[in-house]
Amino acid sequence: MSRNLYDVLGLFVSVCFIMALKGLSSPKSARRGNLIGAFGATVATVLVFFEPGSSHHHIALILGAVLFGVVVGVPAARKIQMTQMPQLVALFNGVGGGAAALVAIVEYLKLGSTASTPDVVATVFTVIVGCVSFSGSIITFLKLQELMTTRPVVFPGGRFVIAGTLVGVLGTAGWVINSLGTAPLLIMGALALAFGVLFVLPVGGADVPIVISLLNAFTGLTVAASGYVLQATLLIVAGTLVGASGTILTRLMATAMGRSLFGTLFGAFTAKPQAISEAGEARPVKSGSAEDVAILLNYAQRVVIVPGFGLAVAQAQHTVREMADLLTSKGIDVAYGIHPVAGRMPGHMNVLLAEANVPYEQLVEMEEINPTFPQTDVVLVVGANDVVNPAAKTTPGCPIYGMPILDVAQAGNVIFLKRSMRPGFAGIENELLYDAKTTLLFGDAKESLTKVVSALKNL
Amino acid sequence: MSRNLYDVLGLFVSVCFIMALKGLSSPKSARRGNLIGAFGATVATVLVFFEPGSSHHHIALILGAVLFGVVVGVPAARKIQMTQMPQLVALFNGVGGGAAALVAIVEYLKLGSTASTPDVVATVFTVIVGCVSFSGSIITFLKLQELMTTRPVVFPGGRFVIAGTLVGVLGTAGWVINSLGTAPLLIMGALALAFGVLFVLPVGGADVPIVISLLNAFTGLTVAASGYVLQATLLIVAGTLVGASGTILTRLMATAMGRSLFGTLFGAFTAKPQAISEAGEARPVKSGSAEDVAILLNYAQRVVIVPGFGLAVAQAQHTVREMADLLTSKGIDVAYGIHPVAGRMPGHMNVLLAEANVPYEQLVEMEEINPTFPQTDVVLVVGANDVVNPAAKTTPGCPIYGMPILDVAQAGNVIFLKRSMRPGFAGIENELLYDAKTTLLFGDAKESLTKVVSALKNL
Amino acid sequence: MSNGLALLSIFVLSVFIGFEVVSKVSTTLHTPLMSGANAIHGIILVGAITVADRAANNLQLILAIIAVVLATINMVGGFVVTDRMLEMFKGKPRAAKSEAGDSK
Amino acid sequence: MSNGLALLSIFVLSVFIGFEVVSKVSTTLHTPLMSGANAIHGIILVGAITVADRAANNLQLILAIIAVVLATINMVGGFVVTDRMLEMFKGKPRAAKSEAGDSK
Ligand SMILES: NC(=O)c1ccc[n+]([C@@H]2O[C@H](COP(=O)([O-])OP(=O)(O)OC[C@H]3O[C@@H](n4cnc5c(N)ncnc54)[C@H](OP(=O)(O)O)[C@@H]3O)[C@@H](O)[C@H]2O)c1
Ligand SMILES: NC(=O)c1ccc[n+]([C@@H]2O[C@H](COP(=O)([O-])OP(=O)(O)OC[C@H]3O[C@@H](n4cnc5c(N)ncnc54)[C@H](OP(=O)(O)O)[C@@H]3O)[C@@H](O)[C@H]2O)c1
Repeated sequence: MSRNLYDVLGLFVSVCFIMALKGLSSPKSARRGNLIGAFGATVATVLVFFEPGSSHHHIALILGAVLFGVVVGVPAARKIQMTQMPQLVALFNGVGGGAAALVAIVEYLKLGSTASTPDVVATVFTVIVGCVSFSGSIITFLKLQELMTTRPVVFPGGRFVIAGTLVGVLGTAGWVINSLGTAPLLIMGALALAFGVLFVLPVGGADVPIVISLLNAFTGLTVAASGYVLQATLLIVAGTLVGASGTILTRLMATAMGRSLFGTLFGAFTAKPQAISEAGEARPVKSGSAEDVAILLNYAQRVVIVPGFGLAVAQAQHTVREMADLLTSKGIDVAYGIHPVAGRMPGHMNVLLAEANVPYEQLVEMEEINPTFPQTDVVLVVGANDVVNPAAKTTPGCPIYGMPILDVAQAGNVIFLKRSMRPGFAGIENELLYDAKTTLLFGDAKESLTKVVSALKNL
Repeated sequence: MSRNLYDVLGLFVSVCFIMALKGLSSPKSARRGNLIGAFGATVATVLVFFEPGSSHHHIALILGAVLFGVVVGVPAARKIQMTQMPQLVALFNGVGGGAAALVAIVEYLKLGSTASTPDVVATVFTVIVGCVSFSGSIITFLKLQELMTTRPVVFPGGRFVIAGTLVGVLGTAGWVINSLGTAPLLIMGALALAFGVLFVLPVGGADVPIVISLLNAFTGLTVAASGYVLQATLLIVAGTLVGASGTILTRLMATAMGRSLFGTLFGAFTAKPQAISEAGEARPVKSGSAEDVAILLNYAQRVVIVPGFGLAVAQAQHTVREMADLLTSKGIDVAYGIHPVAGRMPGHMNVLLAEANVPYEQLVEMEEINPTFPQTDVVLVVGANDVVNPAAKTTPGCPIYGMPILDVAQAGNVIFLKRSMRPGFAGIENELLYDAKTTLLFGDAKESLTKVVSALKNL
Repeated sequence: MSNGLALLSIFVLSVFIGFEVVSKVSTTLHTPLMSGANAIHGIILVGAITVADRAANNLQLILAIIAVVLATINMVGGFVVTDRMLEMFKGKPRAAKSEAGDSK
Repeated sequence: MSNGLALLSIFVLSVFIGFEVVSKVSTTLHTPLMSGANAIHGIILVGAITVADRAANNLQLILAIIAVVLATINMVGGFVVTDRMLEMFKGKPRAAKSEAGDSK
């Protein structure tokens, strides 16, 4: 293949990626956008084997490696539960960062003494950021998968350790750039990996998606830097696109969760170990039976359902819809109040309820539903907790303080479907559970809802 | 100055232009955007004198020419009446196209036999499109300035002449590319100029702004092509930006006016000379005095003012606001119904009324105000005509057919302030003038309004 | 990377930026935007000056100098007229109390 | 045009495109967008393959091959998981009558 043709096809792939991001930004075209991106990536992958000047020495090995990657990646992506998608994205981001770091390491090993300074700097940059992205993503994965605590991990003097590590990374980077040795590179890589871990540890679980998005943008930048070293326009364009859009997206996500990006990231430097109340205090609560709940619902004029992470865990989306349909058929006005960060990823609830074909009009965003709570008779909170926790308004210093919440306390009655008195993701007590207007129906959300449905039918 | 520094500064100017367009796309930042663009352009102009390798042979002459351009351009831009801005923009666009064509001609004269084909093609492209943009813009200027008829100029067989000219342009272009002669170039240029004229002549006055926008995009593309020939990244970026955004803008404008872009452009190939009714038929109309109008207004609950081109001509924006304030102080609900293409440029009415500090809330866009006309007692049409002409709905084939209009006929009473029975810009009769619910108050809008105001005060 | 590819990439990317930046502009701003874009293509002035600087004979010089004049008019006039248009929008939003600048 | 300038220009223009394209995305699409962007940076696969092809010794080859595996997982898995997420949005708008796909 001629160099010109190869280059033009590379540009074509860049355009595919732009179209992909464009498509992904609008609900109508999102799926097509993703397919365009996949198509472009496929073209690029086939194309690279025809790059003018390739040696094809290791072609079998390379093809085998690609095949192996496909065999690992596709089933993982296919089999995963909806509720676990965010951690899978974190993992994929991590391996991408790892790959970029490895590519840069190999490039580094090849750099002779003739290498230009910008090339060396770009290589070193890629190694550092790729390592941070790799280890940081692994920690976010562990947090989301609840293989480790979702609470901020803060230890005394932690901020000094983090700052020290960062200084160490930058110092060794200078050394690496000057001496071009392998040993300094390894030390630098290890420090960068450590920094990735330390940087993510103090982030509270609720802020984890923001960090994933940020690390995603980081990985994009490493890819762009690799493109610079390898003189591959495609990598520059694709990596920069991801880096820039990822930065914006991170900011948008932080805004949607009512967090400041700065606070999220540098929380580590300011956060103090917090006294968070443990779950299950021995205080009286009002718990009810499925029949009690059915009666409350049956005589309501307007019911708002607030879904949360528990709905996803219980896979109760179909049952909740069945109940909503039943209520609607009785002439009751039903809506779903969707908090932007209910569940474990932004839009989680929309995705979940769409799966159950809940009518689009019934999904009402937080800003719009909040003013209607005073006119609402019953709010049914299905497996949600943090997103309705008044502590976000009342308790300065608690991990969710400042996050906008669904103001369900304004409604006539609040019913919680949950399994225990355990707190939600942020690990903080919810005073609303003890409120006089609250009724608790303990049990798995799907089972509880099934019982409520049959009770409703018997009324 | 080193080449690298020069190039980076050029890139900086490109970024300024991107920021300028971004800024111009949002009301809050529009003015700042324009200033950023002007700043970038100034930097670039100063910079080019320091381009590495310039000979500076003709520096005095060049500086003199720039100075002369400033002396001509700035006062023209400063002194012009608001109502004449669109034609000034057309004129500026034309001279820009002319400049691009001249630059390309000089480049062409320098092309040796060693010139690469892409260079020659780009040069020839620039000459053609620059010439079309130049002559086309001059015709739009003449139309808008009403130095020639605003109606479509269509003559029998016109479409064949146009198509023939286009074929001629393309044919000579091939000749020019092959032979690199000066004579063929001149012939080609002349044909391109003729094509520009012929292409704009059949466009109806109402569609002229769309054509200006299109020619603007054309000029952008010629600048990009010049950038390619001159190897100047800045020109490529700036020209392409204008070309691309101009294309989108043209489409947006066409949509806002309810026209199809294709129809506007190729109308020439389908339009037949139309029998357009001449103004001033001898049919009875109901004309009233300023006192009659004041009484109608005084006893209304809700009044909608529909401003049009006549308001701008009469410079009656301050008087209309005075009247509106008076009505508001009497407890009457007053709003302005803003048609997107009222006046002679999109947004003309917003600009004009903003000048008189009309409260922003009172300006209501067409889509929002239309449903309120049935509840409106009096509509006061101040120097508007086409934008309220029901022929747009009822008379297929008339020049404005299909354009969305302000549906003032739904209101209780309609008052027209105009000077005569002459039709509006599109040159078509307005049946509404003869309607039973219509009252006409003849005279210059400002004088009429002044009389109405004093009549209102005396009531 | 070949020079041609670089120019082509820059062109393609600029097309996307041009499309994106403008695609959501409101009707009110159509004319100022057109006028501002019009001023921006006055940057052909840079090309005209370059060509004038390199003019090999009087014919070339004369044509180039005319181009410089025209381009300057386009650029300078364009920015000034755009600014005048936009000036009128100023002070319109709620922030501006109605007393401010009531007099002409 | 110098190579460095070309790369820099391409970088700068891409930054603007990245910013513009994403700036108005709705909350609902945040995760799929993140996931899709994540898949796109899997294109480092191209770099990994190039580096593997040029590997000068076994160490380099092994590292590059690991990079190929990781990058493939990132890219392929990323697109598949994004598609799965988006699949669930499908059929939601009014067009979809409620009978379609009620059963799981
Ligand atoms: N959306 C995102 O982007 C995102 C990402 C990461 C983190 N977060 C954070 O996650 C939280 C989301 O709030 P949320 O209110 O949706 O969830 P949450 O606060 O984590 O609460 C989930 C609730 O569901 C209950 N639950 C779990 N499994 C259940 C089952 N099978 N049946 C019934 N109930 C069950 C749990 O109580 P029991 O254990 O007592 O049943 C818990 O109270 C926020 O803190 C948010 O910041 C959000
Ligand atoms: N906005 C744009 O972008 C744009 C650009 C170009 C063309 N156009 C076209 O322009 C038209 C705009 O519609 P329009 O309703 O605003 O204007 P119009 O249809 O041109 O009508 C203007 C009216 O104002 C009257 N008039 C003129 N001077 C006056 C004065 N001093 N005092 C009182 N009345 C005066 C005229 O009648 P008398 O002569 O009897 O007084 C005429 O009926 C549309 O056809 C549109 O497509 C729009």
